Amino acid sequence: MRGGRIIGLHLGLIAVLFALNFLLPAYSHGTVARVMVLATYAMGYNILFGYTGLLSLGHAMFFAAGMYGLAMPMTHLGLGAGPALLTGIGAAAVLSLGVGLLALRTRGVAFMIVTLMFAQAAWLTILLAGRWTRGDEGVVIPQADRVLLGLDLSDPQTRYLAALALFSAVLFGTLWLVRQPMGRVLVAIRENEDRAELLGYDTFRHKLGAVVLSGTVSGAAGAAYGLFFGYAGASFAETHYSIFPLLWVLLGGAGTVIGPFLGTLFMFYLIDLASGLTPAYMLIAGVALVLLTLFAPQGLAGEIRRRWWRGLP
Amino acid sequence: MPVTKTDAAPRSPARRSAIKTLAAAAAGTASLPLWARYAGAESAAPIRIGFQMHATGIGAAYGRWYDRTTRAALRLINEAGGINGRPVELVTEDDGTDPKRGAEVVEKFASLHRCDVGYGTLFSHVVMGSAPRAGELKLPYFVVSEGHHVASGALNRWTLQPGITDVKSQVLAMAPFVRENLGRKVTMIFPDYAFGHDHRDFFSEAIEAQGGEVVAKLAIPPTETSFTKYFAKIPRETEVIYHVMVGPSVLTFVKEMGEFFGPSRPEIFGFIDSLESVDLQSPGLDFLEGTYFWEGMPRYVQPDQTEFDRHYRAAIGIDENGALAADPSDVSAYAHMFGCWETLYVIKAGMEACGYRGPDDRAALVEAVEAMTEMPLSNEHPQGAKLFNGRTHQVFGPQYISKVENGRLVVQAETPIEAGFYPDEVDYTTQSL
Amino acid sequence: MEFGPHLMLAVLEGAVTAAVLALMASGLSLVFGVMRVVNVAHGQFFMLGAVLAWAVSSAVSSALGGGAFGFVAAVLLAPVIAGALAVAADLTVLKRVGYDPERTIVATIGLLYILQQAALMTYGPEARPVAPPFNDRLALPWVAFGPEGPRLIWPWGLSITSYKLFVMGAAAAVLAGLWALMTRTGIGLVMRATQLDRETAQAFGIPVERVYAGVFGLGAALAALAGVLIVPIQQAHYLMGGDALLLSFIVVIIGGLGSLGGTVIAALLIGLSDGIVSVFFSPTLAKILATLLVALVLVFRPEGLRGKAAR
Amino acid sequence: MSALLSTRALSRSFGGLRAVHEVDLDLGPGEVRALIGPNGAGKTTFVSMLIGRVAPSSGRIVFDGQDITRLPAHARVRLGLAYTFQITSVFARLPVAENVALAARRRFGRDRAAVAAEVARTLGRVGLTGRDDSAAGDLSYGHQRLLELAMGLAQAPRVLILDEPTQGLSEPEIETFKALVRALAGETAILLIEHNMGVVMDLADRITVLDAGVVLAEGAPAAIRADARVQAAYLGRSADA
Amino acid sequence: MLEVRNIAAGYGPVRVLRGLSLTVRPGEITCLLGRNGAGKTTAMKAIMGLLPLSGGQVLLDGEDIGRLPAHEVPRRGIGYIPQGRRLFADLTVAQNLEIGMRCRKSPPEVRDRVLAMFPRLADRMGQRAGTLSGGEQQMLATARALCLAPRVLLLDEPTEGLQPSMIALIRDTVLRLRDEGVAILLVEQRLDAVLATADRAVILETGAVRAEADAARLRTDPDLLRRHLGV
Repeated sequence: MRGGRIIGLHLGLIAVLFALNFLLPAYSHGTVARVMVLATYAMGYNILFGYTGLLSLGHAMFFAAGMYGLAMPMTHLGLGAGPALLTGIGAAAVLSLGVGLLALRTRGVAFMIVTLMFAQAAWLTILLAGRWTRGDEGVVIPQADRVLLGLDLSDPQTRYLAALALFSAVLFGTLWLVRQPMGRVLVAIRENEDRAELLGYDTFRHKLGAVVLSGTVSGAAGAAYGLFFGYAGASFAETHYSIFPLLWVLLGGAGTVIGPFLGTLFMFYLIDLASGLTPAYMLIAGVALVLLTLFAPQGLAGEIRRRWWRGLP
Repeated sequence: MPVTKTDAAPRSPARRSAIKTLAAAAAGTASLPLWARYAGAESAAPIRIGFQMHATGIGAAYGRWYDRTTRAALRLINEAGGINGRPVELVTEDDGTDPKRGAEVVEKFASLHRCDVGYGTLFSHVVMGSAPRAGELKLPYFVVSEGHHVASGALNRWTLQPGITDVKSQVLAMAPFVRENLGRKVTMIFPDYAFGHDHRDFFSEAIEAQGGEVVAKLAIPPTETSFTKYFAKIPRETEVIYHVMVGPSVLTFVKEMGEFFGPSRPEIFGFIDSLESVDLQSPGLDFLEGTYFWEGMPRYVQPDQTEFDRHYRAAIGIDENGALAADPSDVSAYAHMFGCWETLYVIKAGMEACGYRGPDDRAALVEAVEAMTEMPLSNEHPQGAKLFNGRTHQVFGPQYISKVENGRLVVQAETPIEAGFYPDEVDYTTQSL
Repeated sequence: MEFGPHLMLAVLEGAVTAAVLALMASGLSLVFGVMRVVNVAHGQFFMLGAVLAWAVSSAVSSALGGGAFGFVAAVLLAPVIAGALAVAADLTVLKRVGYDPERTIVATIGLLYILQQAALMTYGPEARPVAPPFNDRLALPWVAFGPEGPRLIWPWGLSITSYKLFVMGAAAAVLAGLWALMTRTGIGLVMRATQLDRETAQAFGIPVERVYAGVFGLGAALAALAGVLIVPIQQAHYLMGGDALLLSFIVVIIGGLGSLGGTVIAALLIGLSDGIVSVFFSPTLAKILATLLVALVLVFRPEGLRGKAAR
Repeated sequence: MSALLSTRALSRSFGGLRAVHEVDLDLGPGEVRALIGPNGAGKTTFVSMLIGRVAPSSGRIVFDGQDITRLPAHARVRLGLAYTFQITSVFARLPVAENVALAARRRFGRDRAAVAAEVARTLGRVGLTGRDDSAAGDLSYGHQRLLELAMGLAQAPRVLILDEPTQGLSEPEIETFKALVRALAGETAILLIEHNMGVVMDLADRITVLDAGVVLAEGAPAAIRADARVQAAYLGRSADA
Repeated sequence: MLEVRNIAAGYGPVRVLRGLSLTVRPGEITCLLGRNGAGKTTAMKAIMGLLPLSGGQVLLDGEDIGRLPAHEVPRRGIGYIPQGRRLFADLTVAQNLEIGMRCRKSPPEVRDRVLAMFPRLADRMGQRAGTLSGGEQQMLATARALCLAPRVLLLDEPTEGLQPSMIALIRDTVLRLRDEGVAILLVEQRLDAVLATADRAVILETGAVRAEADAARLRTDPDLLRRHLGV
C-alpha cells in the first residue's frame, strides 16, 4: 500500500544510517552524526517553511535558544545533561511562542523581516549578556558533564546513536504530523490560507502551533548540538545560521519529510569539498541558492515527487 | 602583586612513564573505534600537522601571517632533518573564523587527514568551539591565541598554549609601567566581547593593585564601524587612554581617535592589536608619535637586536620595519605570529622528547610538553626566554613596551617573565588522557 | 566631555552616518518601491562600491601618481560598475523568477554570497584604506555661559574633518538629484507609473522589464556610491555589507518602504539616535532596541511595508 | 417562520463609499434565497460580512439566535455557515479528494473511513467521481467550480452561501448544478448570488434585490419579475445580468 | 484592422479563453457581451499582451502582435481604457496624459485636441488623478488612451458607475472616434448603451464566441441579446 511504501522508505533510511554506524570510516562517521543533528534543525525549519509556507529568516534564534537553554543551566547551576536538555527545549518553545504571537500578525515579506530582526536582537542579547554567556567566545560544556542517562555523549559511537535517535524521532514525528489532520491543515494554509479559514480552521492558531513546533524542534537540535559537541557560542545565533536551514531545505525539497536530510548531507559534503579547493567556498552556497530558485524550486526530493512518486510526503 | 612561583621541577621519570603506559593502553583498548583501526605510521612517513587557519572571516588578516610564519618554520625544521628523522607535512584547512567550522576542521585533522596534532588557532571563539572535539578525538591541540581560556581551565588536557603568553599575563605585566610612567587615571577602550572583557577585568584589577584608577570603561560593539561618538565619553580628567581593538575596523578606530583628540591628547597606551598588520605610516596616524604600545615582539628592529630575531626575520622574509621584504606595504602581524614559530618548535621538542612514532603516542606527546619548563632565548624561541606551566598548559614570556618615535616603534621596557604570573586556576594534569 | 559639546559631537557623527545610510537606504527603498521586491544583496553592492573604490583608486594612483585623481575616478566608476552588475543580475535571475517576492529574497540571498565570495577571491580578506582627497581636522567652538556672560570656548575633542563634511554635502546633493530625477524628469515619471500600476504602465508602452532592470541598477549604484564615500573614513572589507544591510532595512522600514522622503528622515533619525543613544545606553543595548523597534513597527503597523508613493 | 440567519441594519462603507447600507435580511431554515443586483450593488460585500471576511461598519448579524457579528470567520463556519468564493479558490496543488477531505475533516476528525466515505459521496453528488487524485488546479474551470461546491457540501452546513456558482459553467453543467440545489433544498438554507436569471428564477424561493447597497425589493420570483422598479433599475438596463 | 484568431489564455492553470476569434474593423464599434466570467476582460488583456497566449494569433493589419512584449502592443497604436480606469492615482492629470503621449511620441497637437474634447481636464492639469470625481476620472482614462492617437481602441466598461450626463459624453466621444475611422472594441454592461452605439455585438460564453449579430439585427430585434444572455 501507499502508506506501507512510505513508512518503508523512511524506515529504510533509518536502517541504512544505523548500519553506517558500523561501516563508515572515522571522519564520515563523525560527519554524519553532525549532519543528523543539523538535519533535525532543518526538519524543524521545514515544518514552518515547507509545510506551512511561512519563510522565517530568524530560526537561528530558536537553535541558539535550545543551545543556551541547555548550556547556561549546566554551566551556572550545575544542572545535569538530562534536565538541561529539557530546559533547552523549553527555552526554545517559550521563545517561539512569544515570537510567533507577534510575528504572525504579519505575512509574507514582513514576516521574513520581523523574524530576521528578532533573531538579530537575540544574537545581540547573547553578546550583551556576556557575563554569563561569554559572548562570542562562548562556553565549553565539559566532557565529564555530557552524560545522558548514563551514556557518555563524547564517545563517537554513543553520540552517533544518540543523534540517530533524535533524528529518527523527529523524522517519524514529522511523518506522523503531516498525515494528521493538523498537518493537512498546515498544508492547506500553505496552499490557500483564506480558503482554509473559510473551511472553519483557526488558521492563526494552526500557524502558531507550527511556529512553536518548528521552533521547539530547532531548539532541540540546538540543545543536542551543544550537548553532543560540547560548545555553545554566539556565532550559532548569527544570520548565517538562519540562512543555512533555508538552504538545506530548499536543496533537499521543501515540504518533504526526507528532503531536509538530503539537503543537509549534500550541502555539507559540497562545502567540505569546496573548502579544499578555494577559500571562497560559500560561493557554492550562493550559486546553489540561485540555481535552485531558477531551475529546481522543488529541490531534490521535490523533483523525485514531481517525476516519479506523487505520493511522497 | 601576588606572584606564585611556577613549579619548575620535572616530575619523576618513573611516574611519567607509568602514566604513559597506562594512557597508551587505554587508547589502544577503549577509545579506538572499531572501524578506525589505525596501523600506526611507518617510520619514513611524514608527520602531519593540521593547521587550522583563519583564511577567511574576520581573522583573515592574522591568518595570512600565521600561515607565512608556519611555512617558514616548517621549511627550516625540514631542512634540519625534520622531527625524529621524519619530514613534517602541513595540512591546512580554513575554519572561516567560525567555531562550528573549526570543530569540523579538527575532526578532519583527526579522522580524515590522520594528522598527528592540530595547531595554529588564533580567535578564542574558534578555540572554544574546537577544543572539545580535539579532547574527544584525543588530538593534541596547540593553540596560538593569547586567550586566557586555556589557563582558565575551561578547556581540556589536550589543548595547550606553549607559544604565546595569555592576555591575563600580558595585562598584569603592563599595569606597573602604565601606573608609574603614564598616569593614574585610566580610561579603557576595548571591544565588547570576551577578549575585550578579559582586558577590562584583568587590567582594572591590576591597575588598582598599583594604586591607579579606571575612570571609564568604553565597550565598543564588535560590529561597530565608527568610533568618535564613543571617544566623547572619555572623561576630561583622564590621564591615560588604554586601548585595544581587533577586527577589520582597527585603522578607522585609531585614525578617529587621533582626529578626536587633535593637538591635546592625554597619554595613550595601546595594545598593538589595534594596529596589527597596519602600516604606522598610514595617513592620519601622525598623532601616535609619543604614544606607547604593548608589543608581543618588537615589530621594528631594535639597536640591541638578537641574532635570533635576525634569523627569524630572514626565514620569513621580513624587513627591519616588520613588513614583507618583497612588499614593504604588506605589514606583518609581528606581535603575535612568533607564537606559531615557537609552538612548532615546542611540538618538535615534545615529539623528540617522547620518541613520538605515530598517533598512538599522542598522549605521550601531551605529557612530554607538560613536562617542559624553561625555554631559553634561541632560534627556536626568538621572542624571548619562556617558562611553561605544565599544569595550566600556558607559557609565560617577556612583554615589550614600545614608544612611537619618528614613526617607528622603539622599545622602552621589557617586562620580566615573573611580572605576568598569577595563581594557577586549573591543573590539567589531574585529568585523564 | 561636557554634555553640550558631547551632544553636538554625537549629532555631527550621527549626521555622517545618516548621510551614508540615507544614500544606501534610498537605493533599497527605490527598488522596493518600484519593483516590490526586497534586495537582500543590497549590502553587497555597498561592499562592492568600497572594494571597487580601492581597486580603482590604487590603479589610477599608480598610473597618475597619487593625488585626488584616484578618489575622483572611484566616485565616477565604482557606481557604474556595480550598477551594471546589478542590471545583469536582474536580467539573468530576478526577471526569470518573475519578481515573486519570496523567491526573489532567496535568490538575492544567493546573490549576496556570490558577490561576497567573489570579492573574497579577488580582493582578499584584508581591510584596506583609501586615502581621502583631503582630510583636515576642524576644531569647533562652543558657547559657554560663565559668570561674565556667554563666551566662545574650544572644547576638548569637539571637531570634525573636512572630508566628513564633504560626505554630508555629497550625500545631500545626490539625494536632491535623485529627488529631481523622480519628480522632474521623464525617466522618473516612467518609474513612478511602473510603481503605481505595472500592468497599466505596460498597456501604455512602458517597457516594464527595462524599467525594473534600470531601477535595480540604480539602487545598486546608490549603495555602491555610499560605499565609495565611506571607504576613506572606514576601510573596504569583504564582510562590510552585512551590517550595512541591516541598518538600511531598519531605516527603510521605519521610513515606510518605498518612500524617498521617509527614508531620508528615518536615516537622519537612526543616524542621529545611533550617535546620541550610545551616549546614554550600552551601544549593544541600543542596537537591540533598534532592531526590536523595527520588528514591532512591522508587527503593529504592517501597512508600512505596503509603502507609499515616492515623493 | 423564525429566521436562521438575520441581519439588522447591516452597513459597510469603504472610505466615503457606502457599499452596503442598513440591510435587513432574514433567511429561514431550508430556504433558497437569491440575492441579485447590478454590478457594484454590494452583494459580495454583504455576504463577505455574513461569513466574516469583511467587518461591518455597523449593524448586527444573528445566526440561530446567537449574535455572530464579531466572531472570526472560522468560528462562523464552525457554527454551520459555509461559503464558496466568487473567484475559484481551491487548493490548486492538492488532489481533488484532499480538497474535499479538508472540508469534511472538520466534522469527522481522525475518523479516516468516515472522511473517505464523505469525500466519495460528495464528489459523486457533484459529478466529479474518478478525479480524486488529480491536482485540483488541473481541473477545467467549470470542474473547479463544482469542486468548490463539493467543498461547501462536505461541510454539511446549515447555511450555504454561493457567490456566483454558475459563473463560467456550460449549459449542461448548469443543469447539474440546478439539480443539486434542488436536492439540497429543505436540508440546507442557501443564499445564492447569481447573475443568470434563468437559474435564479428556477431555484429561488424568494429573491432579494440589492441596488447601490440598499434593498430595492424582496419577494417571490414572479413578484420580482413583475416589479416595475426592479425592471427599471436592473433588468432593463443591463445586458448581462 | 484587428483580427483575433482562435486565442487561448488564462491565469495560471485556469484557462479562461478557449479558442476565441473576432474581428474589429476601422470605423466600426464591436461590442463584446457575456455574463461575468465569460472572458470579456480576459480577451482585452490578451489582446494587449498583458496575458501570455497559450494558443492562437492576434493580427494587427496582418502582423502577428500576439507574441510581442506587452509594451510593444500599444506602440503599434492600440489604446486601452481598462476596467476601473486604472489611473496613476498619485500622478497629476498632466502626468497621466504625458504617459499616454510618450507611448508613441505623439506630437503636442494630439494633446491639444484631446483636451479640447474634455475641457474640464484642462482646468485640473495639476491635480492628482486620485482626487478627481468618478466622471472626471473616466474622462482622464479616455483622454490618456487618446493621447496615443490610437488606430484601435479597447474600452472595458467605460460607463460603469457614471451619471447619465457623463455616459452621454463618453458615448458621443466613442461615436466621434468611430466616425474618424478608429476601430473600437467595447465591453459594455448596459443594453441601452450597446443598442445606441454598437455596429456589431459578439456574445461570449465560457471563453468562446456563442453568437454574433450586426447593427441592423440589433435594432430590429432588441430582445435578441437578452435571450442569448439568459436574462
